[in-house]
Amino acid sequence: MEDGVKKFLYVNRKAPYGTIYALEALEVVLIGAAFDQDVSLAFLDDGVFQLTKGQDTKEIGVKNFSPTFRALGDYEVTKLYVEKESLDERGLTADDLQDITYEDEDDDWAEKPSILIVSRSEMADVMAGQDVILSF
Amino acid sequence: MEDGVKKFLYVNRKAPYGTIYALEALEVVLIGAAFDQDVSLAFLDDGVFQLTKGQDTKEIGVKNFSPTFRALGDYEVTKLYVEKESLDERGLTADDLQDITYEDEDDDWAEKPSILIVSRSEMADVMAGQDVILSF
Amino acid sequence: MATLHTVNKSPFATQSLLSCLGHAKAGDTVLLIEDGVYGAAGGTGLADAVAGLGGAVTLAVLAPDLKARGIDEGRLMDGVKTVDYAGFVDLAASHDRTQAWL
Amino acid sequence: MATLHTVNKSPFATQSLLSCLGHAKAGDTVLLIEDGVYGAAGGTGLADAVAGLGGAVTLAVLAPDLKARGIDEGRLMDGVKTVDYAGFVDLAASHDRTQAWL
Amino acid sequence: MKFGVVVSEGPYTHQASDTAYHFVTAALAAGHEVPRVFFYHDGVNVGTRLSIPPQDERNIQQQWSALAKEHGTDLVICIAAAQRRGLLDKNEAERQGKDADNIAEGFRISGLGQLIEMAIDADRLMTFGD
Amino acid sequence: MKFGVVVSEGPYTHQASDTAYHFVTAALAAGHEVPRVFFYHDGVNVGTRLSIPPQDERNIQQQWSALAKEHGTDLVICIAAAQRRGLLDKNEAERQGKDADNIAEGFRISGLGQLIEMAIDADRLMTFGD
Repeated sequence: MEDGVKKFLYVNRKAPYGTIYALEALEVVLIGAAFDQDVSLAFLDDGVFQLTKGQDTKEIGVKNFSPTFRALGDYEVTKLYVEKESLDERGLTADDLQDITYEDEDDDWAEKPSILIVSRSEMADVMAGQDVILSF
Repeated sequence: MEDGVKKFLYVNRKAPYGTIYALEALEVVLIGAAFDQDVSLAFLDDGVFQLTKGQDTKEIGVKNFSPTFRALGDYEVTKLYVEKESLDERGLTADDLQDITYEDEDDDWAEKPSILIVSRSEMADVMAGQDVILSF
Repeated sequence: MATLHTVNKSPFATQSLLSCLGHAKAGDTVLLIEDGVYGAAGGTGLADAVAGLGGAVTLAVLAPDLKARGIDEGRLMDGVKTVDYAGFVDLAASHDRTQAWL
Repeated sequence: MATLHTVNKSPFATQSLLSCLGHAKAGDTVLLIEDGVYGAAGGTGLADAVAGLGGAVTLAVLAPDLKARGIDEGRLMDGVKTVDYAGFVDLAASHDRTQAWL
Repeated sequence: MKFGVVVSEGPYTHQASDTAYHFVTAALAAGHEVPRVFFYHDGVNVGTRLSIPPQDERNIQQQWSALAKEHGTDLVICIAAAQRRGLLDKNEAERQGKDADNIAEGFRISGLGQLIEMAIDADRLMTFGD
Repeated sequence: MKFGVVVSEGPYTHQASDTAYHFVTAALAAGHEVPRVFFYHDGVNVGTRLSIPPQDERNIQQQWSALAKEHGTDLVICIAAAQRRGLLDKNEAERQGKDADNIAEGFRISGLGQLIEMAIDADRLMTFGD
């Protein structure tokens, strides 16, 4: 922790819509972005389902919050770690996920991907490098 | 279904105390006993943990409802089907469960065991023979 | 005398689908709803286990829950039927009893 | 820089314990609480998977939750530590961070 | 055909009460009867009139209250489950010395016997939970 | 050492709020500080004063209210989570045109920023949920 900035990791392990945890986690991330901490999001186990493309919730009558992930860059939330083994086990590839990008202010506002596909062992390293872990 | 009597099965698949489902299922069974239906209980998966001996909840500050299972005979609830495969997978045997008995009014009030250990396939037959299945 | 089983949990998170399939009988239907719909997709480690019971037990999935989660119907395992809420009602009416695997 | 992991679900019902063990690092402690305590008993199909990680990761279990569920301490796998609520607090204080596997 | 319906999880947190609502709506549209819905466990929380969901989300309590009004469906909240969780009607609040109540229009609080009666009376029993 | 605590499931239904309570009690007994407990998701339901658990069960709300009174712990209920689920204080009820409120003594309703502040301020963050 440097200069009072803590490393925050939001851990998402649950599928969207069946329960509210994914949506209410995102609400914390959006509020938390105002606090100038070092923020990362982790998606593993069923949490990877939160990021799939083409979600259409009209018929279940529940709000589709998946577009909000694409807005995270505007809140300077730019590190979304997604576990490769979790994708594999679920028959998913990176192509099944939404394109989520941010504009890098340190690189002439170049558009860069926010999603970082990592191995389980790299995910364990990401987790072990945090000051605060919020679990949903 | 004969003479308006339905076969009711209460299905218990969850462990006690971590969640309230086991306790609130038992509350339904006790009320339901007054309705003169043909009642059975099924314990499978983590539901078999509800019946273990020696539960002592003092330190977690939650009410120990396991003695209530032994009172079910007084409510004429005498068929508690317990799945053998579920016990095996959890390293349990019938000896790890409470003694639950009833007095058989059709056999000179002889004391008989209420717990019937059945195989998975027999449990499937029990389920398939019901009119109403209440899941907890 | 067939049963309509409903499963509403992801098979990657809980054991409910496996337990349900272990107790379903020939002629029964297993309907995947809510987070249960993830169990209907092919190409996963689970697909084999589910397919292994094929034939005798019909597998169905609630389409509104599939769409909500962005699962294309083309990804479903062979033989999985899709229904809408009206079809869910029809299944409940056409089976003799319903069992929810909560 | 070690982590205290908490797992509160039965390993027979959900994948939380397996996922936790797959992410725990040498020096970490995994504390089983609530329905998670069922994961600490020996003689089950799971015991091997848990024991396989032994050594590098310490496994601990909350004794009040064990007693509530009627699990005799004699049934615990070798090497599992028992703690009470005060011991839980000590573990949280002596590790650098806590991660709940909900 | 006559359906009995049990809702055993709370609103918003679990999808159960939504799925139950869509099922009941479809059953009624198909000409079936749904004389009663029984709210148990956290399902009792569906019946609070104090919820204020965001404008862009469905109002689950109001959906059920409107359905009861239109179709005469009896929405029963289990009293034992409700007392633990803080769901009260006016009578119960007075009887228990509580200074407020929170039950919504179209819902009523009653005992578990109503669940058993519903299961006896119905051709099919549906359970929506967690 | 300073602990921050999150409770994310409702009372009675899940053991989470009980475990959190025992943890906080033990932490305070060991001389640690617990300045704040944040109630999120269904955890907000811990803070209703309308619950009436059976005589032979613990009263979870009263346990927390007593703890707050004795130790000055700040019990914060998330406003967004509370609105969905029907937890209100007097001010919010008036502002929203609701005719009743149900929050218990010792609890207050505030925003998610209080969770982030707690996490920044605490040496360790504990989460009790489902």
